[in-house]
Amino acid sequence: MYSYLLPEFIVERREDRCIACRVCERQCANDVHAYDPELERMVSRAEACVGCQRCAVLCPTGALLIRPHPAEYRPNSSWTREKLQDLKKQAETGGVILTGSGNDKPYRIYWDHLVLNASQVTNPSIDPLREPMELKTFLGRKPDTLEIDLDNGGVKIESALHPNVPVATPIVFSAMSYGAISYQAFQSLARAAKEAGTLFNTGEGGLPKEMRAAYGGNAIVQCASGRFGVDPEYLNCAAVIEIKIGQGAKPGIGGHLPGEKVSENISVTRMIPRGTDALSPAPQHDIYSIEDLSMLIYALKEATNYEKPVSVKIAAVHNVAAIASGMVRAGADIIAIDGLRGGTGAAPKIIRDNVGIPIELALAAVDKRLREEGIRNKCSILAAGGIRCSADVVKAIALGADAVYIGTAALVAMGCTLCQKCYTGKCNWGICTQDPYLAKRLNPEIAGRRLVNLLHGWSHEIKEMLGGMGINAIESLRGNREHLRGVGLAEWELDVLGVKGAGE
Amino acid sequence: MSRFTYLIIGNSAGAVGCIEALREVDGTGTIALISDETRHVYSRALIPYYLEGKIERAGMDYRPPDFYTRHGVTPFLGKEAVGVDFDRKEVELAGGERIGYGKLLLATGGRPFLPPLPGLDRQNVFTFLSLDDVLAIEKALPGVKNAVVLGGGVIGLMAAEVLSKKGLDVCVLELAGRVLAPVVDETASALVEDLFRKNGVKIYTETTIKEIRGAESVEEVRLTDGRTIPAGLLIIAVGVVPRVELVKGTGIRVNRGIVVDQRMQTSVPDVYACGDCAEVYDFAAGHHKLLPLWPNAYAGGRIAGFNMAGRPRKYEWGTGMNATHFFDFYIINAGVNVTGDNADGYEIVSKLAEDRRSYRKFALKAGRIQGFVLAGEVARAGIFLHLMRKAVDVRAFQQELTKSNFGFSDLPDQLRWALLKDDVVLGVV
Amino acid sequence: MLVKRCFASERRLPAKESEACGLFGVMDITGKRFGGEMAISAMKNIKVRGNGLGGGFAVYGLYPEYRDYYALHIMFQNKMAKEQVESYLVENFNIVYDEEIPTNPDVNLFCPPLVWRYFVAPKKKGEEQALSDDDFVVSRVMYINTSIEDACVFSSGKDMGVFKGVGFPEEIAAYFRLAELYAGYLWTAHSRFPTNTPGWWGGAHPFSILDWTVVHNGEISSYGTNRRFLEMHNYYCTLFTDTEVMAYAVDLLMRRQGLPIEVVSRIFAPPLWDLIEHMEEREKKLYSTLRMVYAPLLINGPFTVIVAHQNEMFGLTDRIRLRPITAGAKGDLVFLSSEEAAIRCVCPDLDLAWTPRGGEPVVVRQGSRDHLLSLPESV
Amino acid sequence: MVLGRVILMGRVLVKPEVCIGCHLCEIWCAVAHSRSKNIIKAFTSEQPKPLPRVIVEERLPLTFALSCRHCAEPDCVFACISGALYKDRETGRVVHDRARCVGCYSCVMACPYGCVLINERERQVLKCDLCTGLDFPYCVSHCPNGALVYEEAADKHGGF
Amino acid sequence: MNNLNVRFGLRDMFLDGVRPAAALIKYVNINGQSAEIDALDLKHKELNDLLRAVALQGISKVTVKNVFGQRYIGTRLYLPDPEKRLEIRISGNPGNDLGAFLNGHRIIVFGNAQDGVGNTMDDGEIIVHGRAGDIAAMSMRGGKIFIRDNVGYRAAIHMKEYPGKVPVLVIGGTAQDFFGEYMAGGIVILLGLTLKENEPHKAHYIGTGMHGGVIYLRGRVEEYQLGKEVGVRPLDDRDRAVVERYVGEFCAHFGLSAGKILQGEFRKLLPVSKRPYGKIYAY
Repeated sequence: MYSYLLPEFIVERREDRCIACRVCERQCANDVHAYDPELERMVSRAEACVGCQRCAVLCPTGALLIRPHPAEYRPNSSWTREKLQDLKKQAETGGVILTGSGNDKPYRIYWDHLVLNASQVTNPSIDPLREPMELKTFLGRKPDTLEIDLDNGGVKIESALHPNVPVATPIVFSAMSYGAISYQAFQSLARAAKEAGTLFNTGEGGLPKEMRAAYGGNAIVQCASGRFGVDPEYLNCAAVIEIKIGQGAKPGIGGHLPGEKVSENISVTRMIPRGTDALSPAPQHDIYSIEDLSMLIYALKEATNYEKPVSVKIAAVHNVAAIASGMVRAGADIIAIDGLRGGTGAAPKIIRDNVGIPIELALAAVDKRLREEGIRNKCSILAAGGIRCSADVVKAIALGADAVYIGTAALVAMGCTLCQKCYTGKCNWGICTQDPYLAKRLNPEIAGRRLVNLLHGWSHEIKEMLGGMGINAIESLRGNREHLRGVGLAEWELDVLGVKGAGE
Repeated sequence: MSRFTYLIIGNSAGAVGCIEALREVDGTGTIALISDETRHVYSRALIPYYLEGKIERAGMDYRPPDFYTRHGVTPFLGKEAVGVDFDRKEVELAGGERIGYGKLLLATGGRPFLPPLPGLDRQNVFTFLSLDDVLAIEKALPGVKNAVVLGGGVIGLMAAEVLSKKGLDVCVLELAGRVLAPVVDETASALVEDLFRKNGVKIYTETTIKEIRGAESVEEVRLTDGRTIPAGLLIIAVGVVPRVELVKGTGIRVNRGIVVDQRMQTSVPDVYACGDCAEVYDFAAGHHKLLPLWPNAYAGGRIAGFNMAGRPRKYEWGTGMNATHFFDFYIINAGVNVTGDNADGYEIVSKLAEDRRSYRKFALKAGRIQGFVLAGEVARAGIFLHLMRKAVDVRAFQQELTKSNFGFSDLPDQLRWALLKDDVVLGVV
Repeated sequence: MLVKRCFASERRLPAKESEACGLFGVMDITGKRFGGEMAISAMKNIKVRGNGLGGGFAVYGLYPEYRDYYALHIMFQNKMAKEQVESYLVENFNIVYDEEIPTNPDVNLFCPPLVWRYFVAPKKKGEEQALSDDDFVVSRVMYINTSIEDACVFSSGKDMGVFKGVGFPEEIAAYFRLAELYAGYLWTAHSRFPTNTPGWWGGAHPFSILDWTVVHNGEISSYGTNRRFLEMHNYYCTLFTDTEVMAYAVDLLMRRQGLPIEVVSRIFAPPLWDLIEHMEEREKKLYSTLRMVYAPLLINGPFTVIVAHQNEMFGLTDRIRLRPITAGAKGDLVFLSSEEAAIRCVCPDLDLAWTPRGGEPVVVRQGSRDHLLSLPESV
Repeated sequence: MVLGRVILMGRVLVKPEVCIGCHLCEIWCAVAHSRSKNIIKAFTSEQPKPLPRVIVEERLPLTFALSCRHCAEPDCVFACISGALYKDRETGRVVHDRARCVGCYSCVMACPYGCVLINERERQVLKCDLCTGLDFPYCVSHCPNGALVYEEAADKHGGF
Repeated sequence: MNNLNVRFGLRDMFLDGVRPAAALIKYVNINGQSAEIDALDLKHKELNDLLRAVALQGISKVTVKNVFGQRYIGTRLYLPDPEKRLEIRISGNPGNDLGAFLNGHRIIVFGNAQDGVGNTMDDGEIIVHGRAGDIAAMSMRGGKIFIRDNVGYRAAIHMKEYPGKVPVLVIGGTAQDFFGEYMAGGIVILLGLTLKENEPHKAHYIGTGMHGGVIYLRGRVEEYQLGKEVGVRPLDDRDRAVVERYVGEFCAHFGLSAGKILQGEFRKLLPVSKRPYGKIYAY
């Protein structure tokens, strides 16, 4: 505990409702609540509270109210409370301030400045409840043209096709590794992806052996800088292989999974010694340049007999369009771009909050560049980082994405409240922890169902929106800026997005 | 002469266990029951509670009033069986009436042992086993100020507690060096003796009655140690002997009790026995012996019932077991009772927590619990009986056994889930 | 400065190109001239290091008959540009000879421009008399490249020339008929893997200024710092590539300031402070001072560069060797390449093959065996 | 005449891998067996305080709730000296009739699962009645993590 | 000048012009259980297509000659039968990522290897009769690599181990900077046989960020050449046994005698912590 900090949250307990059942005490990994046998009532240590709301949600009598602590320093627009608190923490420890989840700073969210179109009079909207509405999407490289043999009375495709992977809905679970998240959370994602006919991403934590047969077909397996858990079987059991170069929450830096989280199962799954820090280096040490990326892409294709699409994931950064073009030329079948608001289990706050660019701009720029260079169909684009609802999905697709990655949204579906304390390993919701006592709070059956529900709900909403535009197949929306208009955006922003202003 | 598929002599736990088992298997066979008491089936184990006033007379009934009719049983109450013709498969009642059977269960129970004491014929000298006993005691109580209980066993001490609560000055006499000697060890005995003393009951050990004195009614008893103690009431509770005279001298094998195999079958075909009159298999001891205890009687009757109905099952359930309480103090014990000398060399795990008046003791052999005593804190005692019955090797966690909140969580993972999983049995067998 | 001249704001500057590449260089230290087969085959061997969006060769000892004249290789997108350029040339130079550079029309390349070469001598007037010939030529080349639309001077040295274009290097070589027509004592070659620009002819490498040519691999993270420093010294970066910056930096330090490559390499790839700490006092002072004075020319990020000019070639990687280089020697031939295999495939029985330490230059000089100086720090 | 067969109607089983040790099953069990069925009243104003019939065993990180499994052949019933415990043949439940219980704890001695609990104040025992009279066992419907399941038939066997 | 810009599609430098395996038969010569491939002019994929084809045919020994830079040799040998083992003998100069993701085969190189030897190798053996380039044994987590001569930068970077798998890298010569960087496991032996008597190893930043595994280093090295996460210890008996075993194997591969090598002075480099960066954060 830090000495000079104001508590972040205040714990208010309605004594007339509290029955001292101690559920709050048991549910709090931060030891905020305790039963005082002398007073015969519950007492709280607010300074330890992270505001995860677990106690408030589980309190059977609704006796708890957790809210931001009202105590304030003297208001100062420059030296905000957050800046002061961080300063004090560093003064005390000399450390790098860690945080979890995505960037929470008020950068403009372009999704909220884009509006969608609907058919009126000149063409009909479609009712997705009655009429077919197709969301199926293929991820992978497409040839420019097909060579077709019309002999023998039938049509035979002569072209060798690149591997493609279909998803039933253009929403894919973003990379969250076993180790960063609990086995239960990891399994929930896998289950949900399988049930919903989409994909989940192993992140850089390997795919536990026992899950490979059942869930490999819905897995995007990552090959990242630490090469954790990468063996030929892992690569070959998957649907897609992803080279992770960067992550939106922390472009340009690696990751440290602290040794205490490296349990026996994680050790074997990641193929590292037990109890040892799992250090993901910032770069992949066999990729210091674009032609090295190409070398790894083809190494992975070689390792899987050219049967799997290879995705390359980067953080959205300044010259993202150029990089994306290079990636496609280097042989990437899918390029995944993770924007400024992408989440993470742990990142230096200074990185998370200051590095990278918003996904909306990055996506539009990449799509434009690839089209200009005539190579857009050589890859699929997965957009990630801050997709919060189905409208964001639709807008992303209209800006050129083939599909989106959702990470934070999936976590929230499982129970996450964005308390941003993932890095402490004490996730009270059992998501971002390896403590078995906490991890079992996440029941994969329940969480898996919630995720499937989320996908169903969003997919349905997407169909409604498509129907409104008079579109009955998602591919007709892809890159279709005609269905977007900007509101409240500057000229340059509209230019980057390639979108007209509303009314134009 | 009527003939029944199943005939039961006796009307207590064993009989009920048998009837209920028979009806789980055989819905049509006829059942009859013979009892020399005229009462609806009642629980002899409840007589202290009745005397204390904790339950009403109706509360003594072991099963609801419609028990016989619901189970299709023809009761012959107030009729004493006086003989059995195994060849003709008939039971003769006093008065000559004969009842035929297909299968016969002897559940005749036990009778109190009465030592040959001078003055036994005085009034207000009672045993403490039947409802008749307790009704008589109840009647006698108003005129009595003090009582002597001969026998410091479970029954004697329960009687003493009740009488003490009724305001009598009570004195317990025990021939052995301590009360409850056959049931628990010295430490537990001492806790109990202390408890009784604190509640104003005198306990004299290593002595017994030499003579019962009084004009018509008992007035005092003279002890072997020469003392004389006033006794307006004398309860004799020095044990129970099997009621086997019905078959003594017939072809049926009788030792101290009727000898049965693990299917509860006697040496005579189609004749079964259970309860206090039988010598049954003790899984803890590994041999047959008298286990005159309520749960054993019921379970024995039940196994007999299955076998009688043609569904072979073994009796592996029973061992010595007691759940007793005196004042606010509970004791549960089962299996062998290892006393201070530990002649058989058991490994002992025990803990006495005087502040909590709690004593736990486990006797192990080759890592298996052979017997245990929980005194004071008895919650979840059945888990230990379960571990005993399953012959679980407890060495891996034996130090945990003495925890007052011992539970399945203290077991190794695999064992825990095996125990919790495999047993949840499966309808009828 | 360029920024002022051509763009309203730095915001409007085009994005820098980022790229990566395969490199090869070979030199005969006796100055004996040889054909392009080795360079071409080596580039073909490391084809996967490029992506067909650019390839090129620089050849030294190319025009012995015109060795005293600046040989300008110029590409034109159209006739109008050519007319414009030629009238400018006539104004500023004496053109002793010019011709279209011969090409093989059977080689199918994408949108080849018209490529012409001019052998010229400066025609200095007035104040310009004070300028050196080299500086005069540089300024005229800069003018054409920044001010005349659709034209690009891509080679301007003496007795050397650059051939480059959009395609894989072996295609460029075939297009310009390098194997048939030319010989030189030093060949460098480049296979380009741009990440962001579609290939364009002028953007292919080698990059040259006068007789300095640079082939380069890697993306320089310090580009912005380096460029702004060079602009301060009146270099106009028009191509927005790392290579251009490297070339100007070499020109500034070596040609204009006269520093030897051994020092220049320590400016580009200085030792880490950690290691300077452990040096002897004199060295410590030298390296500390170099780092202090030339901090803006620290080339940060991954690079391998092969720089050539008359009678000299050197290879250098960044100080933590994020990009590969391998040197090889066989008799009088010295090779530098991104991959050993590229050398071996043209010279299987090397006497020596070695990899210098990061920041340690391999200097190949006519008439010397200076390249062996890098051996002790190599593996 | 009663039927021959014993029916196992149901019981509450636990999935220990998702039991989070919150003890809400105990809380709601107590509520289900309170007079008011109102959690706040039950704990703040009812006397005696309602008691749960399920217990949560803990040896962290392991936690699991246990309650009567309504055995087909219930040892507690065999041991009961008063007939207070019986197997209801229609529902399959092992029923405890408080009116007849004398508090001898023979059932405590006999229950292999330790699921007959002691009410010290009343000197009686307590056990799960599957929330007779309510819609559904409270412990199951209020378990926040699906760790308790009401298993209707004996052959499914998803938990412990 | 902008008009010189051209739009240009995508040319696949790896796959364009790759011939189907059936068309490559002339490059292979099968003789019973063994085969010979002439790799001259074969593209990366073509060579690997052939290697896979011969492995699937049941061949257990392949000699590949005239190798000039073909990459990924051995990578495509994750075979349906996981027990199947191939021995590949290479003469020439194999390209980058030799044996990347190698899955239990044996590769012997008669010549120098380039960068990325045994990259993320899972199992098997690579023996190089020559030197190797940068990042040898990067992220290797099983199997053994023996390099007769020197290695370049970042050898053994992020090598790791886990229960049941401990990779081994033995280098006969010396190494360049960042040797053993980020090591999380495995055994690395650096023999320094190419150094002159008393010449120290030149690598700096040895074992930076090391948090597992062990380096046995024969020869001199100054304290400042080591990363700050590294501790130096003398060898104990168990260490000696390990060193003897693998130096023995090394010598057997290259026809050297172990005795003299083992007489040299060895020291053991160990990580000082399994959690080198545990304390740099403010929680």
